[in-house]
Amino acid sequence: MSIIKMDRVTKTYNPGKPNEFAALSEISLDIPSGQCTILAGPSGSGKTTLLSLVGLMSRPSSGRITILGKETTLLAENFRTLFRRGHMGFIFQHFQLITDLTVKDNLDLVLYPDGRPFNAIRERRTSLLERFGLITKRAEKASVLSGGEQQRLAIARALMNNPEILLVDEPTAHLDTTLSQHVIALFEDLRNEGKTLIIASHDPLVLAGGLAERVIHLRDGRIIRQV
Amino acid sequence: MRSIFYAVDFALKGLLRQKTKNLSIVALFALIVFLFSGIDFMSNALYNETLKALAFQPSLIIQDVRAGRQVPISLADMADIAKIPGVSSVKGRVWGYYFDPFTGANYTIVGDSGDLKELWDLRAILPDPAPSGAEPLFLKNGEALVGEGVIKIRRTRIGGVLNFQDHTGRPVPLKIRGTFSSNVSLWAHDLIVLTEEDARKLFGLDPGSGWDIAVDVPNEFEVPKVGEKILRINPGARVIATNQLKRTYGSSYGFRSGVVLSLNITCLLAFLILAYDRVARLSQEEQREIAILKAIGWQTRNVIRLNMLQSIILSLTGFLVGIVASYCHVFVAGAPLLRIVFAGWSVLYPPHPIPPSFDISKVFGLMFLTVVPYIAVGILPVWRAAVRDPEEVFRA
Amino acid sequence: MIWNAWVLGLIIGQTATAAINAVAFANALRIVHNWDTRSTLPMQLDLEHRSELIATIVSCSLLFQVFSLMVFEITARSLAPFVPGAMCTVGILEAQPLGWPVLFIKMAALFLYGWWIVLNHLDNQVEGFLLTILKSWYLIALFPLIVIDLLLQIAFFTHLDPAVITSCCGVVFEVEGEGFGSSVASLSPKHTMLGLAGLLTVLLIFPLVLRRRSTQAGCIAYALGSAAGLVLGIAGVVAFVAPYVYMMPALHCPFIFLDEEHFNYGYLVYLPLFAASFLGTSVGILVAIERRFPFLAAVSHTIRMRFVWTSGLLWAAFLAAAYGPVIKFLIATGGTADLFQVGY
Amino acid sequence: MIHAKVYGAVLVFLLLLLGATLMDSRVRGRSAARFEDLRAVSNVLPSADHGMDNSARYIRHWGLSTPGSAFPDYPGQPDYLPSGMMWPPPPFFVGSAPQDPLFPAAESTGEGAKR
Repeated sequence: MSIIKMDRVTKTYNPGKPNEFAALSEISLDIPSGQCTILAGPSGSGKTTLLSLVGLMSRPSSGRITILGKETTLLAENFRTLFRRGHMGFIFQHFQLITDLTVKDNLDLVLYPDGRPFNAIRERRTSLLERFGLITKRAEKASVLSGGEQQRLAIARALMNNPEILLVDEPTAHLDTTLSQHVIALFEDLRNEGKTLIIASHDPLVLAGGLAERVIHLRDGRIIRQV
Repeated sequence: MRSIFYAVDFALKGLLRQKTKNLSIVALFALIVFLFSGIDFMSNALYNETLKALAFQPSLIIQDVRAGRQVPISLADMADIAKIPGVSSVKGRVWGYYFDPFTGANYTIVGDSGDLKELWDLRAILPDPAPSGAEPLFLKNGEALVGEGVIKIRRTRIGGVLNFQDHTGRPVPLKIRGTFSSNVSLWAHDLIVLTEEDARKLFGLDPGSGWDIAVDVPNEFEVPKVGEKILRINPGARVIATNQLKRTYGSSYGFRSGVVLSLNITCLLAFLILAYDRVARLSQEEQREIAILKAIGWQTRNVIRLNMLQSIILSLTGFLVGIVASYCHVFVAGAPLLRIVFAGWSVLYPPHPIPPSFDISKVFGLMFLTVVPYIAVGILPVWRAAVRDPEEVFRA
Repeated sequence: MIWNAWVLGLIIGQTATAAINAVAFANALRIVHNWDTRSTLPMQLDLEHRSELIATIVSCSLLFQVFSLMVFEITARSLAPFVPGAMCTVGILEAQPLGWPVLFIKMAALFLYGWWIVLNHLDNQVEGFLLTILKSWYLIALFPLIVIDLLLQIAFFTHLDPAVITSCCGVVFEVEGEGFGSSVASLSPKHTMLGLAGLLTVLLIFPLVLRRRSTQAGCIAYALGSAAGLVLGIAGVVAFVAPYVYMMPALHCPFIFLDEEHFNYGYLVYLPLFAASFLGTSVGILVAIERRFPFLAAVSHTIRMRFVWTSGLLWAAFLAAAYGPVIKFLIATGGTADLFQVGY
Repeated sequence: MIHAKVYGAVLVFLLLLLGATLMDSRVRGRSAARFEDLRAVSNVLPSADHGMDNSARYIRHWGLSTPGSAFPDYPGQPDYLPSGMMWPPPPFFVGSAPQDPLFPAAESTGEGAKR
């Protein structure tokens, strides 16, 4: 069953201006539920743009994107945000943690706009912190964490809203081999739990592992190969 | 509801991260409110005091004027004035000021030989045993009732003697018969009441004239008509209606506070520019944080609300601090910083701070003047920061 | 011209409101010009963002307008001593032909902003921008009102002449006198009391009925009832609430009891009255929208039922506030005396 | 949540202070002088002298002691020195009541003569 369906999606930045730039062109994709898909390709090939389109962070210039059976192309921004909050977790390339805040605040933030009871937020947060081994660091600022810890925190944050789809951008870019392997193992666990993962990476370590069911190679905004 | 609570919490966390900057904004805001409210408090309280002091004044005061200067008025017309319909009482008043060269103070001297029973009840201490009710309470020649301020500045006591000089230099000794209770010291601080005869002697005033004539007209609507008739009797006189005094005082205070406030508008504008700056030029870091919030599922609305909340928290805190401080300054400490604008200069000031005049409607008005522009100025930049696409920010 | 701190504050605050509304106005124009929900151009996204800005501005404006109305009343009251004949707010409003219009424009603006926010709330619940164009046109129509409010207000204060003798509440709301105010004040207190109580009872029972069987017609009836409630409520304030608060049968002024002297009791009466009638009439607006956009019916229904409930509670609060002084008087006199009986 | 609670406490404290000032103004504003006392004093108390142009004018009472309050030459002149203000008072100030005759004596006598 396909969870994400892209139909001839094009993304052009600054259309009609001299610096017009097509980041993606005519992408058609079908991503099945419960699988791990890796977007591979050199930097500038459109991986991140594709992720942000899937993650509803930006809007395609043409084409259609259907996620979980919902046509999202023309959705208003606040409904896209709502949808993202309900169904997707995003792990950014540079972790994008709010470094001035403590670990637990970084996690709580995700659930604030929902206005859930605070106990529910705390339970969810504690279970995630325990799972990722950050429970002892919960009161420390995110800025003092090591790279591996920051990555785990970013993953925990993406899981706060219990999403069906996890979008991951270059998860191992800032980690050494041991840590990378550890993170890859975490992703495997998540996939085995039934989450749909889409990972953008050109790290051979990620590509080589048995993590991915499917690898999509991108170059210059086009799909050149699917494995 | 709960999400607003979370938003408040997060807004506070955000503000606390830049303690110095935000605390100084609160302080500045408090200062602005302090300036604005202080002036309003002061002018209003003074105006209310004026109204109180004028409440029992006669409806009309008649003065005689020659060459634009006030001169003693002849009391001969009093009988004619009393005959005007609507006039309940006419009184020629002998009173004036006495400059005391030893202390540099001016006293208000009132000559009154009437029944001072009511006034007598205000006495603080009397050397004589309290007079029995049957006995009329006239002041005798050579005796005086004086305000507390006079006693203090002359370093004397009840039963002591004040030595004054009349206009030819002859001494006029006055024995202090009693003083006024401190209840009325706001009004009677500098007052000296003596017999009319003594007062005439002190001022060198003929028996047939006084300094002004007080006319009581019980019905307020008859006052202009009576005034007109008085002018027919004595065309050269100056007739002053108390009602008009009240209005003039009112616009005088209003005008004064208006002038000072207009000068303060500059402060307000400068402050608003600062406030605009706070939200308009967000640092790279702050923009990234907003982008993160949006990326993890905050709607634009939530982000705008967060920023507005921060503005509201800053301005409300500053507002409350400022208004309370201003109240303490004006009504508890006696407005040492504003006195110069509103009050005159005199050696003999009443000791008490001004009785407060302050109510909840003032709070609303001041909020409209300060909080509303502050929030309004932030809307546009806040929105601009909140609608940026997270992707775009991350890429930058 | 009269110049004091209040006038200055009012003009500054109102100018700030008008300025941000000008921004909203410009953006609304841009939206109605270029709006195209099928477009994927960046411009459309930009317009969506701008509609968010307008929503923020209008929400703030509503808040400011509430302040503005209160401060206008306070300002007028504070100026009363300087205009001969004026004893309270009424005297100042009477002193200038612009006085009452400014007050009414301010009140109208309050309701119009409120309804806009209701529309926006509804629009935000449903995907597809059904109401965006409507909201923009609404705002474009609203903007001149705000500017007129500001200009009239400035004109009012600059042309207020302290030398002109005006008439005050004693004359304007004189029983058996001339003019509109007098005719309201001359309403029989007893009949007004009964009429208002009757209407309020209906408005209180309505939510219970509507909860069982909510129909669009029922909601429109409720909205009309609420509008009537506002009119009759104000008439009631003039006819009997005010005299009972002052304990003076001849004093019908609907402003003096906003003073500190009467413990600001007026706010207790007016706030629930305005809030209740606003929510009540909003129900009617929601029904009108439902008819035009059937797609919104489901969401609109939940919203309007909530409004009906809240408004019912507010009507109850108004009932308590309006009849409290009457009941207090009756208890104090043992129910025998009549305040309006001559000779009491 | 601790921040919101602490700030809530601060806000409540400030509001209490504000409430205290309101209470204080009610209590002190009303009890400054008893009504009867004031009337007794006012019976002999003259209002500020409208003709004097030295500092004695200012000692009557704070309320009456503003430089603009007493009338040097006519009621309502904002300052007794024409150069004492930074700019001239607005026209209403001079124009409203003060400079015109307080009561239109000349006109009414004229009317009387015609009759």
